[in-house]
Amino acid sequence: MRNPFVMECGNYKTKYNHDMALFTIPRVKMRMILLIALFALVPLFTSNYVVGLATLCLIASIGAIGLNILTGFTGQISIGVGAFLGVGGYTSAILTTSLGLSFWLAVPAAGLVTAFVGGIFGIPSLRLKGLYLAIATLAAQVIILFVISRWDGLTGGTSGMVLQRPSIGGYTLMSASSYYYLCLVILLFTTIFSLNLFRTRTGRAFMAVRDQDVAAQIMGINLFNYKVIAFAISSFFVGIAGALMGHYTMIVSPELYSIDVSIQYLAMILVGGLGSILGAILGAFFITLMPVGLSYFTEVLSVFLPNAGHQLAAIQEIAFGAVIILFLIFEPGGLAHIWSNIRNYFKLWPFTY
Amino acid sequence: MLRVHNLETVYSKIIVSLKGVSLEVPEGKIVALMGSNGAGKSTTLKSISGLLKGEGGQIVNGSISFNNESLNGLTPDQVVSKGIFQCIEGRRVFKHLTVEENLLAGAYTRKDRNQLKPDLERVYHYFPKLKALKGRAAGFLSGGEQQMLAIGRGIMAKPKVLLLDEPSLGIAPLLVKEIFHNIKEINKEEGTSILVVEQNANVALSIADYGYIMENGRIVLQGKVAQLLDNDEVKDLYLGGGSNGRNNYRNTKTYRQKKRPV
Amino acid sequence: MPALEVENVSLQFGGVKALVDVTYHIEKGEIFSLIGPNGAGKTSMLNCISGLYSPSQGSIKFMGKDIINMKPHKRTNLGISRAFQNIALFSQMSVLDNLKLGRHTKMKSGLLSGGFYWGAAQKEEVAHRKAVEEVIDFLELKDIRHTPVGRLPYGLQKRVEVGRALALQPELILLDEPMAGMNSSEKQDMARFILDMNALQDMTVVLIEHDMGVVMDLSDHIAVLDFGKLIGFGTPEEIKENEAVISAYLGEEEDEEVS
Amino acid sequence: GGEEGASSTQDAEGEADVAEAGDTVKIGALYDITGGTGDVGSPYADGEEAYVEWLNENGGIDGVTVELIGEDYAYDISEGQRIYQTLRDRHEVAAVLGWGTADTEALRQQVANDQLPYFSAAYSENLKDMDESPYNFLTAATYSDQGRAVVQWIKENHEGDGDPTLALLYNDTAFGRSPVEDIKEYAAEHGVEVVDEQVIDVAATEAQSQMLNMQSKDPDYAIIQQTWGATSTILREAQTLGIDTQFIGLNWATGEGVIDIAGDAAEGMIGVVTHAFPYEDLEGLGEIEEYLETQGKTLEDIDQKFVQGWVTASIMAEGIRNAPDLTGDGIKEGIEQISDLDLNGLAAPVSFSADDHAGTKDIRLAQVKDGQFEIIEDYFSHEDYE
Amino acid sequence: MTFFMQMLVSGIVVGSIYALVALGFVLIYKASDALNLANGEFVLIGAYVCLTLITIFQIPFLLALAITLAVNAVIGLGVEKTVLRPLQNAPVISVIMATIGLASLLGGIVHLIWGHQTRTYPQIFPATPIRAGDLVITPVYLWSFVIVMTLLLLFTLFFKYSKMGLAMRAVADDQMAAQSMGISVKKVFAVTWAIASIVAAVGGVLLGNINGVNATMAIIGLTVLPVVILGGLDSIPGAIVGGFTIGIFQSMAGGYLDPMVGGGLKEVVPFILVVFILMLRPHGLFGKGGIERV
Ligand SMILES: Nc1ncnc2c1ncn2[C@@H]1O[C@H](COP(=O)(O)OP(=O)(O)OP(=O)(O)O)[C@@H](O)[C@H]1O
Ligand SMILES: Nc1ncnc2c1ncn2[C@@H]1O[C@H](COP(=O)(O)OP(=O)(O)OP(=O)(O)O)[C@@H](O)[C@H]1O
Ligand SMILES: [Mg+2]
Ligand SMILES: [Mg+2]
Repeated sequence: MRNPFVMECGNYKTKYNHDMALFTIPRVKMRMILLIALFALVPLFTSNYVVGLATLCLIASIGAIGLNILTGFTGQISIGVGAFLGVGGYTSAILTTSLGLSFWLAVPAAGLVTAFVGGIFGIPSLRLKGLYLAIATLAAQVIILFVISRWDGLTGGTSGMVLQRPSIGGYTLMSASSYYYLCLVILLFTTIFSLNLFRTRTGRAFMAVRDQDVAAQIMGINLFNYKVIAFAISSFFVGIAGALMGHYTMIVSPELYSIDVSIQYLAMILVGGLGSILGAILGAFFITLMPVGLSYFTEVLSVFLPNAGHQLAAIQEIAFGAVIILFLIFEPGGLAHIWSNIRNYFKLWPFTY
Repeated sequence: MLRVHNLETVYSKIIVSLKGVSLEVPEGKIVALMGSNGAGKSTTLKSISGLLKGEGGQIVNGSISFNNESLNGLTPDQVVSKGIFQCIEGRRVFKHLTVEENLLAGAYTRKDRNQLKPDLERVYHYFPKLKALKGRAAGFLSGGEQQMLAIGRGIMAKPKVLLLDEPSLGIAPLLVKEIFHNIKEINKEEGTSILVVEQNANVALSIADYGYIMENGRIVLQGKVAQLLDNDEVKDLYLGGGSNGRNNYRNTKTYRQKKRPV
Repeated sequence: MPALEVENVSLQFGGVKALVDVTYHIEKGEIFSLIGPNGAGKTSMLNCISGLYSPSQGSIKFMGKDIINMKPHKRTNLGISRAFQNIALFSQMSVLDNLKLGRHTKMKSGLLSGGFYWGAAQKEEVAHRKAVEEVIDFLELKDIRHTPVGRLPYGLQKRVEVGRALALQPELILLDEPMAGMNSSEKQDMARFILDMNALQDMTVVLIEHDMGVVMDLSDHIAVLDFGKLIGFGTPEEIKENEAVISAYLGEEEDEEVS
Repeated sequence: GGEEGASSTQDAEGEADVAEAGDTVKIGALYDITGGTGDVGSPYADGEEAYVEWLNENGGIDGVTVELIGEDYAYDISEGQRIYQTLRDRHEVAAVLGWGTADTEALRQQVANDQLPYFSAAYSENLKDMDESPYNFLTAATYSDQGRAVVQWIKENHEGDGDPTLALLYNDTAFGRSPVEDIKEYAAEHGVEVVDEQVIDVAATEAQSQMLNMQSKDPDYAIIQQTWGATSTILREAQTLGIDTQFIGLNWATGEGVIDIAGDAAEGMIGVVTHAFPYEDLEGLGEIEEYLETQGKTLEDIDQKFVQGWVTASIMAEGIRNAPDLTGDGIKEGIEQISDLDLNGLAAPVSFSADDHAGTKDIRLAQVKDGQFEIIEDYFSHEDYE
Repeated sequence: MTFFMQMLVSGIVVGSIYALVALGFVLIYKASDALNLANGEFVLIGAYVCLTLITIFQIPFLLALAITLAVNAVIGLGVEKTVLRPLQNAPVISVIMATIGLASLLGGIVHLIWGHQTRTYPQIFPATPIRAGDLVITPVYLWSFVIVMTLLLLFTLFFKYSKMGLAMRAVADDQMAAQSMGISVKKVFAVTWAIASIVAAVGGVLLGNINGVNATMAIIGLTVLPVVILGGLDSIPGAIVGGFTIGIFQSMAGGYLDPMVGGGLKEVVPFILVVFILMLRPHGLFGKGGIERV
């Protein structure tokens, strides 16, 4: 086998569909397969702790891809992700716990219901732009959560609902690694779907709406339809993420879906890279793992400042803010851009410059 | 005198745009800078006015000086306060400000604030259309009206050197004449030196004292206006006429892109 | 049959009359120019045709069909495309994607088929890529097909705009100052493109341009607007002689020398 | 992978070693220090940590050292989830000291699965449910029981004719709404009429419309289920509007902080006291004072919430002392053996059993007089009247 | 009727605090097209600084207030220089995200310095409510009403007639073009952030006098978002009218609707109202729309 980590420099494509393939070079394809295999092996050589964190990252990645479709690719800033995660979580909870539907049907249904709700809240996007729309999504968040916490009969009100882990033929996916695999597969699907989406007609139309909506209209793009579709498809993935999270923590309650969650997701796609699928995934990992990293860091610090335990919490907060700011200042392209720089560097290596 | 010496610039740290440009704008003169799309004309102006940085570009070599004072590394506002004002490409009027507020913004650095009123009148005199529109948000103006406004801001600034980037862009022929006529007036009346980037070589050369032609980030030709007007290549590529008069647009058979002097 | 019939169109913004009772017809397959002083209402006229503005009165028919109440994207479906005066490209996307967007209405694939990239969607992408490559060839954009358009110089961006409008293979193409900011030789190239598309694809062209050389050389008919009113209509020869047009727009001498 | 199991860690079969001197048992903790409830959360966290430090310094639990691993989750539930995973998988703790209602309820299925006994400062009646939360323990009277006791007290002490009338003031969270239905039901059964309910946000800086609404119903009493900030807002608005309703705060609405913020508007307010004030004359405060001295501090430096944290940790320690082994299950068993644990006056004695995880129903009542809560009713529960 | 009047008055006075905080948002938006989501933290810092000066350093209130405004201005300047200036050419969403980061960072610092306990101001404004017939108003609220009206007047004049005001609007419109006019974007940003922080500090001091100071006070930053949007992001009068409108609606909803739905509408009503208004006026009551010409 040729070394898959060596990059190609010149390669010529003779057919359009080669030029248009997802992974243009066989080695890249190889590398992707290796990467996936690596992820698949994680539970085999790490602890439950790592697998548990990785699961959170995978779920966040699905949601972040969803948000990036709307905000990064279609240019509609949304501060309402939190509530849409909630809609997904609650739908699945209601379907499985109250109606006894199987997890395997409930999760896609959660995606669809969230897509529907997202689509409805996307309707104002026809008239609203930029920050006005952003605040309208914030309004969506507040209103949805209000409804959830008041619709006692359906949602159990403020005390929430309990859910179960899924099972296949009597075997419950209770262990850390089984749920991890489930999330991995769904993330894989999400990734491939969105990569495809943005190299075909609908995805291009989304980006056109983002870059220049007047011109997009003249290209024959029905702004209203596409914006609503963007809200819907984005919410679909967010809803799936919400449902997966619900079954993972085995509970849904209104307080789980605060505006902090929305902000975290925004941070993910910004730190990862707006308008990049890879970026959404990298950002989700980064933002999910950052507090973990920081707490290791503070543990080290506490050796020197033994009595400062409580201060360290504040330091974490400061660090979180600082990291976001530093990213924006020094790497506005996000992690995805760093990644592509590294890749470019190796592509030409050792002939850089 | 404004002097650019051996200027080299890059965008995004890698895209080389100017490859050693030198030019001079003597005091009180009008200098025309011409060249095809992407030649680096705007980049040259932006380097002088300090706006290059905001576009992700930087000067990697060469010097810019005004009356023997170096302008390298100055911020745009410092350059303006030295008396060099650029009317940037693409109009860039302040869309939400009214026409009159746009003009006042042009006079931002001026100290003689009591002179603003008469100068406003002067702009309205040059461009009567603007007077009628003075209370309107500039974003609603037509393309040409915006262009007048952009030049009007330059007049309001009362600079020592005025850098104009394609002032005739999108302007109706009659008005082009008028604008260039006005530019000449300003030059004569106020003694303002002018560096004008222009695609419409005919008009540009009609008022200029000296001309430069740029291609691919380099000055490929320069000279007194009379010399340039005499040059066959210039006639053919920039003045729209071969040695035997004007080309008919209907008759060009081949694409001419590749025929530029490089 | 005329390709476009504009009847008694008027348009107002608050107190501003951008168009006043304008009527003219454009024949199928001709090159038609709209000229007039700045702010005369030329761009507004195109906006009425492409549906971005809705006239306060009048009707606009395309191929005999009344389109006045149609949404802009619907008009594109009928085969009207447009290049803008102020560049309105999708700046973060490559030239290729911009051109593909030009073909949006010609393509079918939707959310699901696109996302799964199933047979039909895949075939479609490839087929349309071919069509787009033809435009790329035609406008000589080969070297930059993968470059994000935001990074291109002004003139090339203008050309990509025209290309995007062209990619639709429209019946009617509206070009708003496609040659602004070009020097003489570049204008000649653009003139060639326009003539070629008109001749090879039998496209009706509506052109707004301030360079009288270009307008007079290329146009079959010319309409002249001033303060929103149609002050002249006819062949280039007729327009050149039209007193009203001369005093409002052309000026006395033909050449552009300034004294 | 993971860490080497100290003797405290569970092993796969559920068989565990018996505790020996020299062992360490790891206890996890979720604090709110910087979050929305940080004002009460941080002294509570201090109290828990202080107790553990004091315990270890005095020989631990029969020689077993307790390692308390606490993190601030800032009242952010998804952060709480992540910290819980860290405590469980990385630190492999044997029990957890938690904090808020929403997060405690959010984790209850997981702790059941992971078999980790869980104490928290949330006294929600939901957690009594042994089917849904078999590993949760309540170390003080539930909010509902607090409310029931208050209803009984009202019933007993109401002067005036007719049935006493009552309003409920709470916020729109799992915590705020937790006792509402139970109190209404209990009041209805016992001849106290609930005439009004008002929702007041935790972070509210004004509550005029709510207080005006309440005023129009003119209740004799109003039960407040809030934290200090909103409680103060309520008291101040009432003072401004000249409302003469007797306010009675449940345990989180009660404490020194209310007086600090509300000033003389707090005068006369009655509060449910689950844990002792440091200025009381109680035997149990001796140990705390002893500990504080080693830190160069006095009882003046702490507040009631510190005591609450201290007591909670001490109950956990008692459970560990009783535990047959140091696994989560072992400790659960140990806690379930606690019977009438005397907390030296710091709180009502607690008892647990395998089918009842509610440690007590007893509360005291105190009233603000001259800027200080003074006990007006010693430990009692609603059952005492029945 | 008294009930109604009292609700109305209550809405107006609460609305004046909203308006004050909303002003901070509008100022920043006018100069940089971005939302400053750290505005709440500026309010918080102002409240703490003044409190510390009064209680720990025993400085009389008015002097302490003056120092607080200065301190906040300096913080605003510092933040502008270190965080916002490098982001001068970044897209709006990045700037917004940066202010979110800033919020977290400043919040952490506040925790480090002042801890988590609620602290209270000594009595500065008279505690006895003013009574007019059956109506009652607390003096602090009355003051905030007076202050907000004064600021409205000042800022309107400033933006309309001063050179700096014009420069700010120009910068918000097109930074590059503004630079080419010789306007120093740096200076404009610096001045804007300084003024916005000062306004926030005033809000903080007033709020602190109402209910003590605690880290959760920063939430006011989020609470007033509907206010800003309702009035229109770029409109000073909009912020004021938005503040009063939301205040009154909240109060009325609290008074008349809450009893019907079981309470809790106060927090939701502003958002519902905002959605309705936006559907009718996509740029709020007084906001200017984007101008798009092709
Ligand atoms: N912001 C930018 N980033 C990257 N490259 C740029 C940028 N601006 C200009 N360039 C490149 O620099 C070169 C010179 O551009 P410049 O705008 O100076 O040309 P010009 O002569 O003014 O052309 P035109 O007549 O089209 O305005 C071009 O190749 C262009 O692609
Ligand atoms: N959306 C709008 N709102 C207000 N006024 C407008 C609007 N669009 C156009 N106008 C006004 O209508 C008039 C005609 O504008 P238009 O853009 O059609 O001119 P034009 O003929 O294209 O001029 P140019 O050659 O300068 O591009 C102008 O006075 C312009 O200010
Ligand atoms: Mg240029
Ligand atoms: Mg036009």
